Amino acid sequence: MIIPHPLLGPRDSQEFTYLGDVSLIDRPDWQATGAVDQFHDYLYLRDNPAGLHRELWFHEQGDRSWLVVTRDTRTHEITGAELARDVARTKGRST
Amino acid sequence: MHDLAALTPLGGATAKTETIGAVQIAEITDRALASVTCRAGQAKAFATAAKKLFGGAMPDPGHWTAGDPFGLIWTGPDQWFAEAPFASHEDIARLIKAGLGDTASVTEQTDGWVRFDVTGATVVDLLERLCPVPVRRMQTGAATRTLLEHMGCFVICRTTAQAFSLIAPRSFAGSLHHALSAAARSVA
Amino acid sequence: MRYSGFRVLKEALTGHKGWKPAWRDAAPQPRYDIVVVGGGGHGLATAYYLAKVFSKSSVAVIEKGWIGGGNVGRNTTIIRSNYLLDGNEPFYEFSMKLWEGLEQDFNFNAMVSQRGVLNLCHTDGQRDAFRRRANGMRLNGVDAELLDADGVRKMAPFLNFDAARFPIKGGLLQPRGGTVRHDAVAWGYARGADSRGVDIIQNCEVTGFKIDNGTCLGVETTRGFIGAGKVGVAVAGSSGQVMAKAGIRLPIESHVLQAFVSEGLKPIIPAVITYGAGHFYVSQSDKGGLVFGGDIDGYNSYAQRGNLPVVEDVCEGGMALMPMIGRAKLLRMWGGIMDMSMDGSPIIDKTDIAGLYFNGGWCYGGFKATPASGMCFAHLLATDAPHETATAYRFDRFRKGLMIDEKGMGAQPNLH
Amino acid sequence: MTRLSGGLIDRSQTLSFSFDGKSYGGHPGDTLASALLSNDVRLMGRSFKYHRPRGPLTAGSEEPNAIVELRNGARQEPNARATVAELYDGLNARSQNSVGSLRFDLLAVNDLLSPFFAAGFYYKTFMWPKAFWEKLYEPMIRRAAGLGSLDGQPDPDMYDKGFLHSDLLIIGAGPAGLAAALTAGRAGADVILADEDFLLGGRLNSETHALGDTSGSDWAKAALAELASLPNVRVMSRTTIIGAMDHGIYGALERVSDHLREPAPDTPRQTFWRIYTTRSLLCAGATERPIAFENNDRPGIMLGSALRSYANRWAACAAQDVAIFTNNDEGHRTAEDLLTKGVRIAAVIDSRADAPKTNRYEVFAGSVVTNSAGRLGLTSVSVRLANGETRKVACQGLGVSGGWNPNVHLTCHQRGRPQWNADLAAFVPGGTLPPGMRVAGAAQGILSTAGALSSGAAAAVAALSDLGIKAKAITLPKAEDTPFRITPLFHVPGKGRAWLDQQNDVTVKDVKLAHQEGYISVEHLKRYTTLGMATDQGKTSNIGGLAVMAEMTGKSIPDTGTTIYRPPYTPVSIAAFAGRSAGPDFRPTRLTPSHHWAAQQGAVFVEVGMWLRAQWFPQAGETTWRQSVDREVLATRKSVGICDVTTLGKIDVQGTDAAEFLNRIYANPFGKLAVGKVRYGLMLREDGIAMDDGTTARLAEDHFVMTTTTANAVGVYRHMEFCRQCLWPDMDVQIISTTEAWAQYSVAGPNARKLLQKIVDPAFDIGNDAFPYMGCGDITVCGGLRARLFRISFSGELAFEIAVPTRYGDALMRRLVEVGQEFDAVVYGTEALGVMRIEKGHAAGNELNGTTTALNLGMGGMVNKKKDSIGSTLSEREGLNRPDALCLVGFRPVNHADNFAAGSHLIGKDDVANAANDQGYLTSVAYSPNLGHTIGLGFLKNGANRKGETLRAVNPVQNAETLVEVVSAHFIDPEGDRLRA
Repeated sequence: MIIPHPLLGPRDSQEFTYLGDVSLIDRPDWQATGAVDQFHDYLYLRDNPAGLHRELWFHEQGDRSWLVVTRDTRTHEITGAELARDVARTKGRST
Repeated sequence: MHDLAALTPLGGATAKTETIGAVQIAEITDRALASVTCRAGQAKAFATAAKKLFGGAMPDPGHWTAGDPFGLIWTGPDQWFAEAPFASHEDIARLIKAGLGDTASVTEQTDGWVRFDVTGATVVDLLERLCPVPVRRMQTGAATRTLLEHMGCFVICRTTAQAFSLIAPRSFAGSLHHALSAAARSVA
Repeated sequence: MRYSGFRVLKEALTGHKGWKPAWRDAAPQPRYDIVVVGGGGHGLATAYYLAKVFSKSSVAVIEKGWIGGGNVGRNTTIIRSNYLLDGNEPFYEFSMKLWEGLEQDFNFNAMVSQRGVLNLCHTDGQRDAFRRRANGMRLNGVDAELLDADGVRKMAPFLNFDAARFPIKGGLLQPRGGTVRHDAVAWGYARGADSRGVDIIQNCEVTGFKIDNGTCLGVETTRGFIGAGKVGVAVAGSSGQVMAKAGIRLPIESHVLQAFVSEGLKPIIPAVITYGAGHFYVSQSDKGGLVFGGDIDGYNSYAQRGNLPVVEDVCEGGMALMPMIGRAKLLRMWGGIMDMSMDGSPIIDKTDIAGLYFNGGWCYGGFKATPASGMCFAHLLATDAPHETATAYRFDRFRKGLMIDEKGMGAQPNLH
Repeated sequence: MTRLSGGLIDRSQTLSFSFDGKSYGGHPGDTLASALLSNDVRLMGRSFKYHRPRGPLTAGSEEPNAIVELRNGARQEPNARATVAELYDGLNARSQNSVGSLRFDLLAVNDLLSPFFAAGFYYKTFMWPKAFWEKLYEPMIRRAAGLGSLDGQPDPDMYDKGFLHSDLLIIGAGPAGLAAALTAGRAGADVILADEDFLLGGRLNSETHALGDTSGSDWAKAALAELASLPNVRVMSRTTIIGAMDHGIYGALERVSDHLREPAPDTPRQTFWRIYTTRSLLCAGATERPIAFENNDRPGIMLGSALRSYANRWAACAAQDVAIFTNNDEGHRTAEDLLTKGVRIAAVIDSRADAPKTNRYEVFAGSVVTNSAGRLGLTSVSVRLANGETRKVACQGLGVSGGWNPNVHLTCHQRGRPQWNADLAAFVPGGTLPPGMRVAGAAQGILSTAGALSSGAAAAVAALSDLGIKAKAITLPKAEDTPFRITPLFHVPGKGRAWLDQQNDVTVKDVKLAHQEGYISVEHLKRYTTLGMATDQGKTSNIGGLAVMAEMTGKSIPDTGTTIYRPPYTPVSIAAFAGRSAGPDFRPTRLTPSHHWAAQQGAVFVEVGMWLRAQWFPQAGETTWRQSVDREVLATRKSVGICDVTTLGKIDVQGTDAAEFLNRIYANPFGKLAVGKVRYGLMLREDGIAMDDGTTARLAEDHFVMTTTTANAVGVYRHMEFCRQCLWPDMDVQIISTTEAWAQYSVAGPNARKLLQKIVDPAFDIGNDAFPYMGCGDITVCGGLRARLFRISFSGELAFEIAVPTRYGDALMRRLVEVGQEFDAVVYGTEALGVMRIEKGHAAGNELNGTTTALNLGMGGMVNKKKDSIGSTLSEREGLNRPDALCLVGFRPVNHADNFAAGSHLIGKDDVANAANDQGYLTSVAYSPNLGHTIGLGFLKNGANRKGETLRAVNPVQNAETLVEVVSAHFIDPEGDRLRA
């Protein structure tokens, strides 16, 4: 596969390490009530869609960026890639 | 002055150079290296300080720039490697940190890496057998890290289709050299 | 109609006119006591045991395509019960015992071949881990042997002992492990279930579940509504999709696992052999092909196909371990969709919806588990209690911190 | 000699080769098959099940019958297709799968017993007695099955890999591909033109049509000459595009040296290319298909197109008298070509009532071939004429033309489904093609030469316009443009066996039986009968099988099903996929700074991940590893020892939020760690399981250096980047690995300080007050070399780790050894390191096994609950906090003379050894030369409260069992006085 790196253009996916669903960015608040249940759902449950999937790839053999790639799990077609750090900010994770 | 003798990444007292067919593979040991990372919220101050210290703007993603004494290589978002002559800049990290202050985090990298300069008529044929980046299309000034025979490795185009630098973690020196020379023989 | 050597002889002499369809192509009835969703190995085995062991007379298997078209026909045919953890080992040994009597039981030659499974180790740490595993197997009454390098050399002299990047230090051998003709397992269970009255309904895809205040009353399908007392879902690879129709999220990701077969060769590899320093395992089919595989591609996929990096990685492992196979040619490659669970172990459990039961999350373990999975799922469906060897395969083990993590990789499915 | 006139072979040279021990002559340009045919050899192999005599059916890579073993010894290649094996001087080939000789194959008895070997017979028998399967039936079946054999020696050849990038990849260099390449090449695009053949031109080299005023092959030659002159075009012959993978990546196998006796020195046998292309154009042509009839598999019976190829390209013919059996006009083209070459045409049997008439040869219109005769080769065929009577036609060759199947294979590699074209009676590309792919020429179902040329040029223009490159179609020569007429006929009804899959011996009867038994879907049909599963991947058999099944079900062929194809297009040697990463080069090797020195000392090395580390240093007189390791341990604890610990991961952590960042990724707090101090840190995964541990030193308020275990260095760094970029994107923290920048050595033992004082420059006080336990700082050594000193200890001794720039690591090691002589300093390896950490009770890889919590490790108290940290919350789950949770404790043999092994399980003294009574297991075991007995670490249920208890360490797999006592994990210096000395 080829990952369209937002800074470096098309790159062989072999340069990357895959993690999984972008929801892994949404780490719950440790002080929230029912935090254990929230962490359980966060860490263990997946939508696992057959279709568009936003997922985390690490450019381990490249520039060490974490990317959020949008890919169709039925065809492997990739329709977008963003820096995960920017996605995290839009998800309100700025400290 | 201390009295310890240095060893090259390949384990020799002096840098190794060999010619196979139309390519020359040279172990380069006379460059000092440090990583420079712009700190959070310091972009402006860093740019100013860096321009003053390095005499130019930091290179864009996928590129490197030559300079005297500092060459700069983009290595990641907000992160670069700075290279300079080892003889004059053995303590490169301190020198750069002094110039950039709190606008950047600086880490000595000189001995973390092995560098081979590969030059000659068939250098592209050689690299085409080793790494997935489009070396044939790389122009002078291009620099990127990729995977080469299971080794993470910077591929730096010094002269289009003529001269490349390969920089990999130092402990891989022997295996990287083996890969380069084997590929060189295969395209010779 | 019973299969036997005599029958083959008789039919041969009478132009094979007497053979009947191995199973009926049944049409759906309005209602069954138990509907098993998924005509793969696990679903068919479940139906077979429901009929045979639990005497259920009103059972249907519904399959969106043709039976046996999923992972039961897309795997590398290995059976073994060399597991480390107590949550797994008794279950897989139960499965192994069922394999050992399976062909006579369902009167179909699935070519169960107990030629041995040899896992190689290449470091002292691996050897210690194998010793722990082997002893765990023994304590569970399972056969296991620890081989040193010479023992491995005796068994497989063609391995790379002399010029290896990672030297072979020994191996864990399970003599009773081996291979099975995978398609025959689906066909044998289908034929056995059919002959005991189970309706096998092909080309019948589930489009939804009829759920009435927390109780499942049946399934909506492309061939109409089918009422059911109980619905058991065993649709490896599609688990997430099917259960989503019941509003259930699973601790599962779907990943593609590639497998490969070479051109036919005269016998050269005796047992199943797995490399401990790379991703490569291999056995030789009775037809002569080297059947081999390695790691999953590592990204979520429903595409039933993979990419070159894994093909190359697997062949690199092969050439590191047994460079004699270099000139054998890879003939076919294919991909199967694995339910990769969050701890690498499966789930056989009730759901929060009454009357809806789930069987999935088999990761790579699905084929070898087929008989026990069928028996245990049948047990759960028939008695509402888990089979004694499957008590740990619960949904809530993650919430409770009772993971069954053989590889110790944690909640990252593509590492199991 | 049946060598005809003309052909594209070089008659000026004769190449000698041997087949089954007999030597023959051929010419450059020949394939093994064409050379054998020109030597009147038609019998080249035996079929898989019935061991029927077989000769070539085709002249290409779709060949099911003529497969042989090529070369001898370690280079022996099984299942090589004689039809594509390029002839070279000294080629040595042998037939396969016969017992006895090829002519008198003992297993041919199977053919007589064929009624018993119907499809799937083995599923119905061989079940009794149960034990006989492995002992009798299976070995019997395995011996009979299989085709060629491997020699069993390592493949001696070398294989390359490579990566190419193009705008347009053109697959196939026939008329369509060449027209496309010229069009795109002249437009200046980066073009790769690949073809599996060694002579490019495709059917242009096998047909007699003229292109303009030249022959097809001359036109192809001229086109290739121009392409070779274009710098932006790469022409790759002997290169098969084997697969269309995701996002425009294609796999290509280049057979660099297979046409040579053996590869030249340092050059590969084959190169496997990964081609990245924005557009691709499939011009792979079409494959002719046979018509099944009784005994249609005899040597001499070939595809009509193959007869033409052999005659026109290779000047070879299977026979003097040839008959033709066709359902379309191609058969007549074959007859004409052979006539011109002086071959006698016995008859053309055309199944169509409206067959073309001619007086140049006899035509039986509306007739079919019903049977054939000839034991080892065709002697005659039986023909049922239109009027119903049967006639015998004597012939040694029969050319069968059943129509063309476009080579749609690559269009299916991403699961696109071909569509039925009634005019061609064949499947053509359809559904969704791989992104960026177009199809032209015969592969698209355009069967005329003119159509191929124009569709190729047009497709190239269209592909380039996608990329914004303006291209103009080349001006095309005038070429053959006859419409294709066919009346479908897939098999001639009859009583006997009519072959569909010739290699796997699948007949029309087998398909009918599969239908009768309910194996109706294509997938069931293939799997039950093995139709299309042979080395030719069903290229000549799949459609025939489908057609028969369609008859049975009364459905149309497309309604009965399609088969989609998977990579590889043709089989690929496993070695080619591996490239150079084989044998000792499987993975790169990482060397430590002291490696060269250690090698000089005769150290024994051990693989640790990709690293090679010194395991121990044998000295003169030591005969066992234990002697060396015991010496290293004792000397270290007695005086001082040195160990290269460079492989531990080192991560530089900087930034104003660095301390807070560490607080969040470590379970224990780091905020208050003073500058110049080091702290042990335990890192958890989010699920509360221990991920890694190590020490982290604070070099400045905003600067830390962290160490990780060797094994987890990469994973921990990845995890930290995830936390930094994805969880807390605006923290001011920067990290970078610095593992290899520093050579780091542990100096441990009562005299560690004394030894170091010999090299540390006087300006630096490393006394206990100035440099206490867990202190760190920048120093200089040996007269001014920059160094870092950490007072940390893995061994439990007074110990330091000293780091210098890696290039000086070798010299520093030599210096330490030199100045250490006065203290009898030793250098120790990983074994001694392991012994000492077990003596001290430190957890390592065997304990951090991915399933253990802080609680299990006896560090539950370290998980600080006053702050957020990865893994803290989920570590609270009940299952991870059971009262009987496993706990790391120490073990020693009750009888000190006894031994036990890691991996033993723990069973109550009087309990039966079974899973139910399993109390835990031993993780790390070593002989302690200091204590004089074996010691071990292990996990024991509720272990913390069971000190002093006696248990059995059982090791049934090695028939061993030892009484052990539960003790503290800290066997040596539990109070830690030595550390602080």
